[in-house]
Amino acid sequence: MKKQLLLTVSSNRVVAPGWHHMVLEGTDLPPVTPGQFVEVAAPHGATLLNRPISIFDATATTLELVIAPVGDGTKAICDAKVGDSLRVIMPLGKGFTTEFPVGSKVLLVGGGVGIAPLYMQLCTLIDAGVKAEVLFGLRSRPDAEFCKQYEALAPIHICTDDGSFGHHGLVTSHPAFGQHYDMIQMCGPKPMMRAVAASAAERGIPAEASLENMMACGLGACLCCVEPTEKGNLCVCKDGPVFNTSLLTW
Amino acid sequence: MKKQLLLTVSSNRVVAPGWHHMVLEGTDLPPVTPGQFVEVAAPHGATLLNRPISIFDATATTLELVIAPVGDGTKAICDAKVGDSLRVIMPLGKGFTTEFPVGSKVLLVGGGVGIAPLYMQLCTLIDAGVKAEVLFGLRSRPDAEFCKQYEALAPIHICTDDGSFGHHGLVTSHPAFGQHYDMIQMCGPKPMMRAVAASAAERGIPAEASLENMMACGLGACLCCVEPTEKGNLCVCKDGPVFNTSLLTW
Amino acid sequence: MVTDMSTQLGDLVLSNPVMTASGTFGYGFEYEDFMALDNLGAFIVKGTTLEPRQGNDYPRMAQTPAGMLNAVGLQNPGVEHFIEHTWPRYGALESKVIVNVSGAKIEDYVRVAELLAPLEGLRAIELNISCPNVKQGGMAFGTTCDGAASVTRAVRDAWPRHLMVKLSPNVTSITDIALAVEGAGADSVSLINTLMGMAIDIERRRPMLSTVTGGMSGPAVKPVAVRMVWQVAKAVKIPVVGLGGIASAADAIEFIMAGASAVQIGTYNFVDPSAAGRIPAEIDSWCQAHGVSRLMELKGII
Amino acid sequence: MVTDMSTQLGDLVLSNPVMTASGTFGYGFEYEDFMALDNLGAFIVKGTTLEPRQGNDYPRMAQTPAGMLNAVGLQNPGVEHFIEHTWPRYGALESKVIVNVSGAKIEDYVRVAELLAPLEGLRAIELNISCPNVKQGGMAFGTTCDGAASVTRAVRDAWPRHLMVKLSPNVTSITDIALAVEGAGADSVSLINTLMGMAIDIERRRPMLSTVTGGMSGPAVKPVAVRMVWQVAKAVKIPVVGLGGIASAADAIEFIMAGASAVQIGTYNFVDPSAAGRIPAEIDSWCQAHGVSRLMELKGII
Repeated sequence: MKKQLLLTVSSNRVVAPGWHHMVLEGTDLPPVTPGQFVEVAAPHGATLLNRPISIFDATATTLELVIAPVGDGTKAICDAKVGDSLRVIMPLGKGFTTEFPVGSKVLLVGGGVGIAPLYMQLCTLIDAGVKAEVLFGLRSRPDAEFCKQYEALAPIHICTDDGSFGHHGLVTSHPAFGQHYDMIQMCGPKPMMRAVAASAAERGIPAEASLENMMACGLGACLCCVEPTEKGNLCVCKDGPVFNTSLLTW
Repeated sequence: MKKQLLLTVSSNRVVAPGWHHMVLEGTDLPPVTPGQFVEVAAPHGATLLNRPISIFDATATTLELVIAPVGDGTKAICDAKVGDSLRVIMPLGKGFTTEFPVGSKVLLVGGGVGIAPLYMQLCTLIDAGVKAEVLFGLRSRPDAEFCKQYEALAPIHICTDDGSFGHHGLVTSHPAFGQHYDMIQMCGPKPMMRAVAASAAERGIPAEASLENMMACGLGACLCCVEPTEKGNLCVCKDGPVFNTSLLTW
Repeated sequence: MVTDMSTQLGDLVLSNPVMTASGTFGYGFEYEDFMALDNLGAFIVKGTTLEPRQGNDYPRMAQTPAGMLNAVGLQNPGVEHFIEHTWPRYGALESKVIVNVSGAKIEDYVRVAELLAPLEGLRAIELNISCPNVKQGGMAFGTTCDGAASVTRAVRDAWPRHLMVKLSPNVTSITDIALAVEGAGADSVSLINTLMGMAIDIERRRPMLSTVTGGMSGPAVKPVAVRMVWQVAKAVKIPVVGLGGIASAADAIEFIMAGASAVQIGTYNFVDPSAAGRIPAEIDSWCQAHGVSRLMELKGII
Repeated sequence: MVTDMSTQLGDLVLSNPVMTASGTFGYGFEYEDFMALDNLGAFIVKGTTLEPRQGNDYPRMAQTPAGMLNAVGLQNPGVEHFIEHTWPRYGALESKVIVNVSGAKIEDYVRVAELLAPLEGLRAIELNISCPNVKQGGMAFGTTCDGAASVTRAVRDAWPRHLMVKLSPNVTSITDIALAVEGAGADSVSLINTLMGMAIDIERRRPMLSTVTGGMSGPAVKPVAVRMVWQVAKAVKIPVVGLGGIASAADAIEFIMAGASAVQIGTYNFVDPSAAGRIPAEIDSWCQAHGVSRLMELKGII
């Protein structure tokens, strides 16, 4: 069941250039599955519409987000101070597949701040006995610092645009990408996800991609965030944000 | 010369129920005459238009305001924290007459938060050797606490609506009001000012009233804040806010 | 409720005047986690056309100052899908449902009305003659008196119960259009639909919407909507349903004072999904605090 | 300026396309503490009528979401006062001044134009056929093609230099009106004037404006204005001057991309009195950062 809650900011730290890691606290937060998102109301009405933010991690009393302040709304959200209240609607959408036979190999591919929703997914897969690995495309070394949390859980492969850390180049050029997996799950810029999906399809590997079309309601009511698919226009907010790439016509 | 400045909040205290005393600091604040006002931009764009606020006191480096948070704009301004910046346009309008023969008797009549612009006027008159007295109409005792600053300068007469302090009733029923003065200068609710003006006119005492019509620009450009006068519609922001009551047709 | 909140749109009696606007509330179910749908006076479901429609290409929305633009273009699974799959789910809520009927040709509007007519629990339809986001029909009907009257008259003959007609604000005289649809048999008018607007992404040097122009809604349009409701309510005898930027009980009361017999919450459903369900109680509180025992006493007092 | 910021409205060459809108900038002097008026491409002074006018009763304004309503009603001291007392003060700024000409009857518009014609330094007038705040004339002329064409043609015969006509957005087809005034001899059109709106003080149960309805302006209206500029610029051959909610260089560029040859800053002068003087330099910076050497390259690229 979706809820609208007033949560309190208990931590708000810049963890990489332009990335805020924010912890919100409350009571009776509804259960979340990895890959779902929340809508956060911009403080002071900075934007009329709430901003969709993917969930980094969540419990019954905490919600962790990683936010890049790119527009007026996300900037106002990132300006929130410890102790401020934020209005949050959660959980929204359909997340990643989490049920795999024990021992399955799953690759999680993240690009930029798109690595955020993969953290909760990684935790879930590891708990379920899935052999998960992580492949991230980042801007440069400081972003990689934030990835220590993932590294503690699973093998991690990092590419940077500037070569300042790990592999220099695109995720699709990383040796780890060429291995076989039972599933690739990803979140990041569309060009990256399209390239990954194309390669996965060629190799017969199923893939899931988390999209982030512009949305208004987040509930499947306004039909603004549609993505053309084999089943017609589907709502990223309700039918996604995670789609099997075989459905997508991008 | 008018200036638009970014000033820093150095103090913001509630000094009576619903009254914020705010001190703003900056450099090269332009000279102010008593009764002039400023336009303050509401933080976070809470209102599109700036809010006109009368000046409590000012120096070349400080601006003191007393603000009642009654609308969205003044509420956002009163929410400003020490260290916040506020955009201020100042000084605006024409203030009270300050030049009188030494020994003249002037009564300053304030109603509610309208006492604010009378503080700087009182200081100026006292410095100039004018025999100024103060007559305030307030809600109740806590408002009177704030008036200690005036009391230190001149004889003060206080009326309260609830009788919890001073005279119980309207300023026009206070014994001090019946004395003779060379000028009455006032700021407060229109009904109070009209009653004072009528009585002053009967007794042949010149009077000045500070008006606060709704305004947009504060510069005499938009012609929104007009007051009908013997000279036609005049701008409260530019031709006022202080008018000789003989001009007013209210 | 302490206040008598009821309102009457001709023969259509509502427990309270708060509805939700078509296209902002899905089919209602999307909001069930956030309110009891029964709290609403009525809810108007997604614009329904004869054939299924995929709507316009993405991008379909843009944020604007205190508002938004949309160009959804009537995406919906068609009237037959609605009748077979959606309608049966309403159960006890049937009496709260109003279907927004859209189309490109008069015959299509009529056919949709004919197909809906057998749903006896469906008390009202809202005729959308003002959608700015479809190439044919839609707003074209709503911007001339003849066009508005023709489609209204044709549907009037096909639809036996309450017929509400939703008007476009993109006209020189909305009162002329309102009088035309009143003359053609409308039981009520709802206004305003969206103002036609546009926004450009200057960095990419292209329009924000795939359709270039789209419909503007949200608090930004409220003054235009209040003005038009006031003008139309003075001009017609049928009830007026007001919408455009309503975000609070105070906004709803403003429309009622301007002459509206009921109101619709639209874009604000996207901002606070519980708002529409809460506003009736907030209006009740306001009335109690202001000594108003029957809300409709306030109707048209301006 | 590094960028070539110049623009041409037919025979009227401007150093840059940033003007200020009539009614929001007084006579210019009110803003001298906040900018060098010479930074502007032009400034359009207060609506000027044949006779002095006291305008409408107070209250004349109300705040609305991301905008405001006004009902000033053309308060001004009349054209003779302007010619005798105001015009002589402009000196070197004469070439920057455009006078907004308003009236209730065609003869009045014509007479004002005739009286202004001898001011040789006055390069242009803007004909206000779209003021929503006067009982007679004003918007009435602006909402029909015949009305708009008649007043334009009459003034065209009386005014020898650049004739800009300011259009009302409160119409079904602003392109039809624009084509009508183009046909009647206008040298350029400026749009949009205010959207007619209304707001109610529900506590006092009365309208916020003494005139009940008034003109809405500010960022809220920008999407409507951009849409209309885009439509009109595609339809007419004469230059289009865009206004409506411009608050930044980005907004100005948006209007230029939509087809405007120049822009006017209006309500935002009330928010930040230095904005209009700063925006030309900010456009220049944007152009430099985006490799645009001549601003008008961007005109109408949507």
